[in-house]
Amino acid sequence: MILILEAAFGFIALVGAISAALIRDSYGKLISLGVLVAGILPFIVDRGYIDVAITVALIAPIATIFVLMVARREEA
Amino acid sequence: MNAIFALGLAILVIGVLSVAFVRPKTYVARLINLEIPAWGLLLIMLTYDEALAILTFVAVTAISTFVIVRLLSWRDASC
Amino acid sequence: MIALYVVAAIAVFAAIRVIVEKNTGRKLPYANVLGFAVSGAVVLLIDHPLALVAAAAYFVGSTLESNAIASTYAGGVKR
Amino acid sequence: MLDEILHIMAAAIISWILFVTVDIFFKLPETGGVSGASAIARDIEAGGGALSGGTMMGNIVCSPDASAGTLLAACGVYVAGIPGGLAAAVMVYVGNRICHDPGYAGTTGAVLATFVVYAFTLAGFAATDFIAGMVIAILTIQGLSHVHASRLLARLWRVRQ
Repeated sequence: MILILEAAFGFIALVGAISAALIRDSYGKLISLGVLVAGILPFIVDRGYIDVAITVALIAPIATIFVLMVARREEA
Repeated sequence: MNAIFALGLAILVIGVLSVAFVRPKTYVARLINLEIPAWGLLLIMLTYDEALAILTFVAVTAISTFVIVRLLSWRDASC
Repeated sequence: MIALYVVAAIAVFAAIRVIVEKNTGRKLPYANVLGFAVSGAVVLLIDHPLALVAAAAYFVGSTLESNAIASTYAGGVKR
Repeated sequence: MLDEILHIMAAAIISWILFVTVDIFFKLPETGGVSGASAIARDIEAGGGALSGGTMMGNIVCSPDASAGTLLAACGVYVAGIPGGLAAAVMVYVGNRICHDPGYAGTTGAVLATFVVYAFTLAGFAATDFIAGMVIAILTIQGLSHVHASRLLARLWRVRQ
């Protein structure tokens, strides 16, 4: 990949990781986790593993929904 | 050093530190922070060209999240 | 080639706006812009028929995630 | 270089008109399809926007609409011509069904956008211009300013009524 694009998507992934670590609200944490996945998906595609990219794109929301099952109970 | 490898190491270190020193000391925050080093480790595994290993790792991460969620729901409202 | 730079710049802008915004309900449209930009970048990076499937899978997945977060957030507020 | 930038701007305007027309034609600003869409609309209204425009933005967030159909149809035409665009329409329909939505707006938008993008491909545009243009168009709706965007959408919705 071109260096500028690598820097851009790496910046997105790093920002997602840091904010997911620092934000205290649990919905904000989950949205930041989505930003982290959005940052690392272009790297997977650029290596040529499109099947891995499809699997990651389908499994990441399922893990989020599993976590939401606990977050809903905590909110109530 | 490869850029993907360096990025994966950085995310792994951030995730491990955030799990160790979790800010609101609840189980949910710790569980969400536990997802961060998993993605960092996936990025490191991407450097070594093993597609099947990455697929297995992603699936096992999701299943272990589900297992931990069930485990948390057994303890009642204490979390 | 310039289309890829435009899409990457919009992705960076949307990521910064997601992090800076405080309210959960107003965070989700920015996350939607990020999903559009990344699924466009996936297709622009690799010109292969499976890349279309990957972009559609990522887009539907991110939409489903936003949908689940928004409906849980609505239920939590109403209660 | 400059030519390509002008093409991207023109594609952004064309796809903006296309997906806003289809979305307003299918009455998206009327009700929130799922409960999350109304929550987003309430938050946007609390931030100073208009309610019906906020409902349409919430519907775009919560299920793949004509905007997603336009983007994926442009991707499909770039990858595989007209069959790619129709395959993208099928995928948008499946995504709509996953998200508990009827799926008329997304499928119609995808099929319409396939032919529009293909026609402009014959006229000298590249399909990549439409991908970047659609991302710019969704940025102007959802990304720049929620207050002004929702007021603009509410004014368009009042015109349709």
